[in-house]
Amino acid sequence: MSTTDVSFCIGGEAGQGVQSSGAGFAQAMTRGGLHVFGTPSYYSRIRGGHNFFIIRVSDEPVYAVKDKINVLLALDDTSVLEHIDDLVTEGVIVADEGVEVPEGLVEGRAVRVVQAPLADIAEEHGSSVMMNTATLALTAGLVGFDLQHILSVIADNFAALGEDIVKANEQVAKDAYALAGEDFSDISTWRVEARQAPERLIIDVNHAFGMGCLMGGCKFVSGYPMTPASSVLEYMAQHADAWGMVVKHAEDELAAVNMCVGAGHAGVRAMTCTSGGGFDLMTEGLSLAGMTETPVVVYLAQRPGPATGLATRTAQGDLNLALYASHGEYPRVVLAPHTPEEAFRCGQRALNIAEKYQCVVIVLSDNYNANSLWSVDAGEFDPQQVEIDRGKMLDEEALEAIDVYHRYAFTPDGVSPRALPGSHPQAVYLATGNEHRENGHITEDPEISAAMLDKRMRKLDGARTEIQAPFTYGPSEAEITFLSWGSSYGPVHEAMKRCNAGGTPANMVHFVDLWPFPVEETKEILDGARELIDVEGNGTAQFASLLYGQTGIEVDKKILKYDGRPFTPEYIMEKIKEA
Amino acid sequence: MSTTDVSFCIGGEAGQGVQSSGAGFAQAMTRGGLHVFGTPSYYSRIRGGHNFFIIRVSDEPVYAVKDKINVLLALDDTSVLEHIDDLVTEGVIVADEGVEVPEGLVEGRAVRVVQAPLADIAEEHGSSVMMNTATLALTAGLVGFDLQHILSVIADNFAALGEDIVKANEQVAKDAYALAGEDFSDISTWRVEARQAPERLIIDVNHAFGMGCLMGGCKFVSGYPMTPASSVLEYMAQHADAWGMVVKHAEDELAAVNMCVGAGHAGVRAMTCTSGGGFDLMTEGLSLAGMTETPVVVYLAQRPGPATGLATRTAQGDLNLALYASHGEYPRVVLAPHTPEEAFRCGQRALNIAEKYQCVVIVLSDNYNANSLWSVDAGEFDPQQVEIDRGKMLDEEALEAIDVYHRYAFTPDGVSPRALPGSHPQAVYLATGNEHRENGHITEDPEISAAMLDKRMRKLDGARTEIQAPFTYGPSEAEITFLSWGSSYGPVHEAMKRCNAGGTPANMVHFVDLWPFPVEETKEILDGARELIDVEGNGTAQFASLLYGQTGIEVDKKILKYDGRPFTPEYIMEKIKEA
Amino acid sequence: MVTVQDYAIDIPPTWCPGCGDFGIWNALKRAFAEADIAPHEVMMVTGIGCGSKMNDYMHVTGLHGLHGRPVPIATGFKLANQDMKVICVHGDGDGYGEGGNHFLHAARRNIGIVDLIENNHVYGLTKGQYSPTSPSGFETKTSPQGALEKPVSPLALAISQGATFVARGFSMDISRLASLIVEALGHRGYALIDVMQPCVTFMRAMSYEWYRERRYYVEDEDHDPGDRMAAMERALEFPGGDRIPMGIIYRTESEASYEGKLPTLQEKALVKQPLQTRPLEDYDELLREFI
Amino acid sequence: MVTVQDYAIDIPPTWCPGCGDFGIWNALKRAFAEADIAPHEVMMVTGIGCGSKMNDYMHVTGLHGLHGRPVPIATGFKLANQDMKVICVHGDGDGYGEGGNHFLHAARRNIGIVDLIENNHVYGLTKGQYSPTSPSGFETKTSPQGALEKPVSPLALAISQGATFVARGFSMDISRLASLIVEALGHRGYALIDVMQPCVTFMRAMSYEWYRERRYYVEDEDHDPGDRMAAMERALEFPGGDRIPMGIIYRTESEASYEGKLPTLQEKALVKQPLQTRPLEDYDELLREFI
Ligand SMILES: Cc1ncc(C[n+]2csc(CCOP(=O)(O)OP(=O)(O)O)c2C)c(N)n1
Ligand SMILES: Cc1ncc(C[n+]2csc(CCOP(=O)(O)OP(=O)(O)O)c2C)c(N)n1
Ligand code: SF4
Ligand code: SF4
Ligand SMILES: [Mg+2]
Ligand SMILES: [Mg+2]
Repeated sequence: MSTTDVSFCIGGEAGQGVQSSGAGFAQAMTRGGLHVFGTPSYYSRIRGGHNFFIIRVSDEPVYAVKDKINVLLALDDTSVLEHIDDLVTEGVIVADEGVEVPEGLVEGRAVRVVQAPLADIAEEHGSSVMMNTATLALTAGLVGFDLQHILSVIADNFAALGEDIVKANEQVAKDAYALAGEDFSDISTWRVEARQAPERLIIDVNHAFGMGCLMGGCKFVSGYPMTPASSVLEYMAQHADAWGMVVKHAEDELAAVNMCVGAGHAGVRAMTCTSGGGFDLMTEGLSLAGMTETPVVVYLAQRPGPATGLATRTAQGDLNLALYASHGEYPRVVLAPHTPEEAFRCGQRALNIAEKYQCVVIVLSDNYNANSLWSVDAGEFDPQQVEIDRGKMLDEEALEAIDVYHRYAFTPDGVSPRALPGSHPQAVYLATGNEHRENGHITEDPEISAAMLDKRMRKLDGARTEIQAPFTYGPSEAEITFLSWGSSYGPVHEAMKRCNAGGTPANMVHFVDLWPFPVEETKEILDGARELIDVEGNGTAQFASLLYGQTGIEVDKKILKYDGRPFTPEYIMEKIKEA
Repeated sequence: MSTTDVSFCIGGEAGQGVQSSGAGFAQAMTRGGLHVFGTPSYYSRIRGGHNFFIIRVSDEPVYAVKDKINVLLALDDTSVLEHIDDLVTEGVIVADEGVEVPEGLVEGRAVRVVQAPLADIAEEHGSSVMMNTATLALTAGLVGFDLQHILSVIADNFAALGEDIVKANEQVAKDAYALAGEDFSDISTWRVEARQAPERLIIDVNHAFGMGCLMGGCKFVSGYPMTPASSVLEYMAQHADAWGMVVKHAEDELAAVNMCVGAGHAGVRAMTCTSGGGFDLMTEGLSLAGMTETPVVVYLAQRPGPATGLATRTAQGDLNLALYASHGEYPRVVLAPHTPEEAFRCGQRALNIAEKYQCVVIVLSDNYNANSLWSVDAGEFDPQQVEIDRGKMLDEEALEAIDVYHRYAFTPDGVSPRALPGSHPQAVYLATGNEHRENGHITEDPEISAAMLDKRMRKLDGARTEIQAPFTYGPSEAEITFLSWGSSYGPVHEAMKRCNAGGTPANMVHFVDLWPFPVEETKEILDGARELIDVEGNGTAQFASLLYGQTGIEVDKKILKYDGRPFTPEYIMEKIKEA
Repeated sequence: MVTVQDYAIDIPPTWCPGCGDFGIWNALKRAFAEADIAPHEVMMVTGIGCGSKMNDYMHVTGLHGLHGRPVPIATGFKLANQDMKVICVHGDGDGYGEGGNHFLHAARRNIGIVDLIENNHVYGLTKGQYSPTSPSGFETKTSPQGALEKPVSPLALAISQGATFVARGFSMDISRLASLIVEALGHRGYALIDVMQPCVTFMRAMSYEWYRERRYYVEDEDHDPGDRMAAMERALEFPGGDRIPMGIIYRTESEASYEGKLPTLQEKALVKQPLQTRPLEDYDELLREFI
Repeated sequence: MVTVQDYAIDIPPTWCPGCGDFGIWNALKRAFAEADIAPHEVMMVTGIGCGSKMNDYMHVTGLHGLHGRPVPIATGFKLANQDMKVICVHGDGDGYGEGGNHFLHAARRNIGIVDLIENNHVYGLTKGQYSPTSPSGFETKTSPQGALEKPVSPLALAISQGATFVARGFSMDISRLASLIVEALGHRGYALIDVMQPCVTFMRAMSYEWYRERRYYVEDEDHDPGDRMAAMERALEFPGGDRIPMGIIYRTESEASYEGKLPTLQEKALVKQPLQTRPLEDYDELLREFI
C-alpha cells in the first residue's frame, strides 16, 4: 500500500459551497502533485439537506473513495453528527468554533478536534462565506500541505469575482493556515506533502467527455438540462463561441434529439446529452436517426429511475434501455467509459463511429461518473492524438464522376457513401423515416424493405471492428474474477487490490464497449475463470443478462446495489464475504 | 384436409372499397356457417396503390391464408396482373367486362375467366360504386353460396346510408348473382355452400381486445391515432357514451399516456393504444406509472420500424421494446394475444393484472392481428364469463378502521392496499415519481430506496401466478417443434399441420404470455424436444434471445421475416426445406 | 370549516430562504381554507422543479409527476373524478417549456383544472439555466452570451387559444394571490394563473423589488376582464414592456367545461360509476356488431 | 434560371384526386422557380401525414421525418447549414397537434425557416380523425358526437409569441400561394404560412367552395401587416368567424433571425467550417481549465 493515502470529507448544507470547496481542495491537491479522487453526495434541492464531498489523496493513483475518512471538515453541526462514525482512529475534525461538536460524541473516541475562529478570520478579511477557505487552509496546514497550492487555486478560481475577493480569500487562507502551526502542530497523524509530478488535470467524466467531443470535431449540441447530464450541455455552451460550435438548449428533449438529427444530416458532428427520462423522450428521434442513417451521439448519464427516482444520485439501471430503446431494429453502438481519460477518448470515438457507420452511438455514464473528480496526467488528453475519421464521404469531385447519386446504395459493408445535402446539384435526395429505395424515396416493396434492414444491420459488422475487448486487471490466475462495466470500475478495482493484498488472488474484467458485444474476446478472456462475480449498480443484473445472452457465460455471484449510492470497496468486500 | 377450403382474393385500388368488400364478404361467409379467415394488404396512402383482401373459407377452423387463391375478384386491371400467378389450377377470375384480362396472360394457364357487365348492372340500379356488390354476388353465385347471406349483410351494412342504397345494392346483388346460374354455371370447381353452424363473430384482434376491455370495466381511454392501433381508439370512442366510458383523442402520445396515469391513479381502469413510435413517446409516462404503482394498460400494435417504417404493414419487431422500455427498473407484464378470443380475454386479464399488481401491462399486437378477420364462436365472448378483480382496495370502512393510511406500505407481496384519492379524509397522500417513503413522501434514504425497489419488483412474483404456460399444439412426440408468439400463430399452426400431413411429425409451442416469462413451464414443455424452430417477424430473433436468456434453451433454427408482410404457411414450409 | 392548519405537514420545505415559493405555498393553503376545500377534496398535480415539490410540503392529495406533464395527468384525473378540485402547480420550465403543448391544448380544451405556474423566469432545480420566460439577454450556464429568444407570452397565448380564465399573481401579494386561486377554483373550465415568483438564487435580477416596482392590478385600472381584445392588449404588456399586469386579465363564465360536455359525466364522476355500466344482458349488443 | 421542371420527378403523388395538396405542390415548385432556388439549395423537411409526403413527389433535397418533429429537425439543419433555404411542410395534426410545442418555440425563437402547414382541418393519412384545427362539433371516428374543443388559432398563437412573419394561403389560389412562399423564403426568421387545404375525402364540409366563399385577402382591405394588434384582430377572425383572412397578416423585418445572432455563424455556415476550428496548439487552453 502507499505511504500517503488520506481521505478528507467536507460536509455542509446545500448552499454552503460544499461543491466548490471540495473541487477547489481537490484541485490544490492535484497541483501539489498528489493523485486525487473526489466524489460528492448531494440532495436534489438547492438549499438545506446534508451534502458532502470526499477527497482521497495518495501517492499512487486512486480510483474510489473508502468508507473511512481521516479528516472531517465540518461546515455545520450536522456534518459532525453524520460523519463522526466514519472517522478512522486518530481522525481529525476541523471546524469553526461555532460548530457544535458534542462532548458526549467525542468522548471515548480516538478522535481529535480542531476548532478555531474560522468564521471570525473570514469576517475579518472579507465575509463569513469565506469560512470555507479558512477551513480548507487550516486543514492544509494541519497535514503540512504547501499553502502555495491553496493560494494559487484561490487566485484562479476567484479571479472572475474581482481582485478584492481574491485578496480577501488569500488573506483568510494565510491566517487560517498559520493557526495550524501555532495552535495545532502535530495534531494530525497524517502528512500530505506537496511533491513534484507530471502535470495533471482534475476532471470528471462529463467534462472529459465534453472536451473529447470538442476536440473530436463536435460542431453541434442540442440538449435540455437534466441532472446528471447538464454539465455536458453547459460545458459545450460555454465553449461554443470560442470553439466554433452551435449549442442549443432546446424546449424539450424531443426537440433536442431531432435538432441533432437535422444537424447530423446536414453534415456536422452532432451530440445530445440527457438522463433516463429525457432519453425515453428521445427514443423515437433516435429511431429516425437509425432509419435515415444519420450520425448522432447521445450521452446518457444514468441516475436511479424509474420516473424522477433519485435525481441527484447514481445508478447503472439504463443498460437495457441503451441496448433496446426505440421501436424497430437498427444498428447502434454503446460505450460506457469508466474514467475521464476514457471518456475523453469515447467522445472522439463516438463521433467517428457515428459518422463511419452512419449510426447512433450511445455513451453511457452516470451520476457517480459525472461528478467524481479524478487527477489524470495531462498527457492523456493530448490534442495531437485526436484522430478524425468521417467515413465514406463524397466530395464534389466524386459526385461529378458518378452518374446518379444514390444515398442509400446497397454496399457490401452496408455503409453507403454520404454526400451532404446542398453540397452539389447531384446531392439532391430524400432521406425518410419510411422504408425507402436506394435513392431514398419511399417504398413498400417487400424485397427492398428486407434488404434495407439487412444493409443497415450489416453496418454492425464494421462497427464491431471498432470495439475494444474488455480491460483486464490483476493477475492472470485468480480465484475470483470480478466483472464490471462503466463507473463501478473504481470501487471494483480497489476491491480487487484488497483481495490480492488479503491473500485471495483476484482479477477483474471491465467492460467499456458494450455493443456490439465483444463476444469472442470475452469468451477467451473468461475461459478458465474460477468464480465470476458481477458487480453492477442496478436491481436486475442487466449486464449479467447481456453477458449470458451473448456468450452463454453465467456469473457465479452478483453484487448489486440500487440505493442511489455508488459502490465502495468496503461494500464489495463485505458482500464477497457474505457468500 | 377439409372438403371445403377456398380462398378468395379481392383486389383493387386504394379508395375502391377493397376493405369494406372484403369485410362484407367475410361476414356473409361467416353468416353462412363457414369458418373464415381474412386478411388485407394495404398501402400507406388514401388513394391509389394496389390493395387486396384475401378471404379463406373452410368447413374447419382456419388460422391463416394460403399463398394460392381459388377465386380472384379483380376490381381493376392491376389486380389481374398482380394476382394471376397466385391462382391455383382451374382458378377463376371474376371481373367486370371493362377490366382488362390480357389474352396472352391467360393463354396456357388453367385459369377460367368470368367477365360480366357488372358495372352496367351497378349503374342500372344505383351507381358504378356498387360494382363491388355485383362482383361479390356473382362470385357467391359461381360457388353456389346462398344469396340470402349476401343480402342480409347488405341490409345491415348499408342501413346507415338509407333504404334507397340498401334496395339498390340488393337489386344489383340479385341480378349479378343470377348471371352465375345463367351464363357461368359449373365454371367453378369449388362449391361453398352455406350450412348450419353455431353463431359466430367475424372480428379482428383490435376490436376483440377493445370489446374485452369494455366488458372488463375499462372506463377511460386516451390515445392518439396511429396505424395499426387506431381502430381500438375508434372502437372505444364509438362506444363511450352508450357504455359509460370517457375516451380522449389527445394532442400527442405524451398527453395520452399521462392522462391514463391520472385516470388510473384516480381509480378508473385506464387504457391507451399506440404503435411503435407513439409507444417510444409513452415510455417516460409508463415509468411514472411504474414508480407510482398506477395501473395502466397499453396496447402496442406493432408495425415495421424504425421511425415510420412501413406504416401499414406488419412486424413483430417491438418485443424488446415492450420488455425493456423506459429508464429504471419497474415491474411490467407483457401479453401477446394471437386470436380475437384470446385478445378479448387479454383485455380483461390486462385490466385485472394492472389493478391487482398496480403495474403496467403491455398488450403486444401487430398490424396483421389488427386487420385480420377471424370467425369465432360467439360463446368465446361470453359476458357472463367476465371476471373483474381489482386487487387490494380499501373502502371507507377499512379506512376508518386503520390509524394512518400508508399508500406505499411495505407488504410481503409488494402490493400495498390502494385507497382512492378523494374517497375519504384518510386517503390523503402523495404519489410521486421520486423515490418515496411508505407514506408517499419523497425520500433519498438509501435503505428505503432499495427496499422500495424490492417491494415493487416483488409484485412480479404475484403477477407470475397470472401467467399462462405456452400453448401446445400437435402430437407430443415430434421431429420438429415450432416456437412462435403473438400473431405468427396462425401461419405456424398451418405449417405444423402440413408437416404432419406430409409425414414429418411436428408440434408447436406458442407463447401468449411473455413477461414474467413462464420459465419452468417452458423448460418442462421443451424438455426432450428434437429440433426447435423459432418463427418470428423480425430481423434479430428477439424471442429466441428472450427464451435463451430465461431458460438457456437455444433454438436450432430461426425462420425470420421482416419485409412487412405476414408469414404464410408456404413461406415457413419453404424455409424448413432450405435447411 | 377547513383551516390552513388542515394542510400542515411536518415536512419543512427545502426551498432557499427567501424563495418566492414560500409565498405561493401560503397562498395555496389560504385559498383552500377560504374556499373551504378539505385536503381530500383537492388533487394537486405537480411537475418537476423547485416549486413542483409543493405537494410534498402539504397535507394534500397530490401527484408529483413528471417534468412537463402535470397538465395531462390532471386532465386524466379530472375526467376520472370531476368531484375533486384539480390544481396543477408547476414551474415555467415545466409548464411553458417541456409542457408547452399541453398548455396550449388545455387552454382550448377548457378542461376544468386550475393551472398555476410558478414563473421564476429560470430553471431553479437544475441550477439556473434560462427558461422559456427568461428575458432576452439573460446570461446563464446554457446561455453564456445571453438568451437569444423572446420570452414566451403565456397570457397572450392562453387568450389566443380561447382560454376562459387568464390571470396573473405575485408570490409576495399573498392574500391577493389566494383570492385569485379561490376565483380560479370556482371557475368552470381551464384557469391559468401565471405567478411571478422571485428566485433569489438564480434570478437575482428579477427580485422582489423589481416585481414590486412593475406590477399593477388591472382591476385598479378599470379593466374589463370580459373584453377579449382588451385582455389581449394587457397580456401583451408583459413580457415586453415595463409594467406587469396582475389580477384577472380575462374571464368568461359562459362556456361549458370539457368534462361538462361529456354525456358519460352528466350524472356522476366516472370513478363513482360501476365498472360495468349496463346489465350483463346488454352486452350481447356488442357481440351483435360483429355477427 | 431555375424552372418548375427542375423539381419534377417521376413519382406520381398518391393523393386522392382533387386533394388540396396538389395545389400546394404546384405552388411550392412555382415559388422555388420564381425565387430562382435550385433543388440543392433548398431543404424541405416534412412530417408524417398525407401532405407531408410532399418531398417524395419532388426532385428536392428533403428530409421526411417524424410526425410532429419537422420544426426541430429543420432548426438543427438550418443551424448547421444556413446557406440553404429551409422549409417545413406538414399537416395541421403534425404542426399544431403533435408538434405544437415546437411551433410555439420556433415562433419566439425566430429561427430562419419557412413553416408551411397544410391545414385541412383533419387527420388525413390516418383516415379521418379530428385534428386540432377541426371545427367544434366535427364528427369523426374519434369524435363520434362531434369535436368538443375550440380549434387552435395558429396565426394568433404565432403573433402572440412574437413571430415575425405570419401568413395564410389557400391551396386553390396557386399563384398567390406561390407568392406568399416566395415572400416567406425571403424573410429573415421564422415564417408561418397556414394553408387552407381541402381534403376531399375526410373533410367534405370544408370544400373548395366553402373556402372560396369565405376567404379574403387582407391586402385588399387596407390592412397594415406591420401593426401587431391589427394583425391579432385579423388572426382571431378565423377560426371562429365566417371570414377567412389570407395573405400576409403580420410581418416585421426589423428583427434578426436566431441563426443571425450566433457568433459562430457570422462568417460561414457551420457545415463549411473545419471540424477543428482552431490550431491544435490552442487546445491546450482547454486542458488549462482543469489544471
Ligand atoms: C424529461 C425531463 N427533462 C428534464 C428534467 C430535469 N429538470 C428537472 S426540473 C427542471 C426545470 C425546472 O425549471 P422550472 O420548471 O421552471 O421549475 P423551477 O425549478 O424553476 O421551480 C428540469 C429541466 C426532468 N426531470 N425530466
Ligand atoms: C408519433 C406518431 N404518432 C402518430 C402517428 C400516426 N399518424 C400519421 S399521420 C397522422 C396525422 C396526420 O394528420 P395531419 O398531420 O393533419 O396530416 P394530413 O394527413 O391531414 O395531411 C398521424 C396521427 C405517427 N406516424 N407518429
Ligand atoms: S433555486 Fe430559486 S426557485 Fe429554487 S428554491 Fe432556490 S430560490 Fe426557490
Ligand atoms: S385523405 Fe384528404 S388530405 Fe389525404 S390525400 Fe386524400 S384528400 Fe388529400
Ligand atoms: Mg422556473
Ligand atoms: Mg391534416
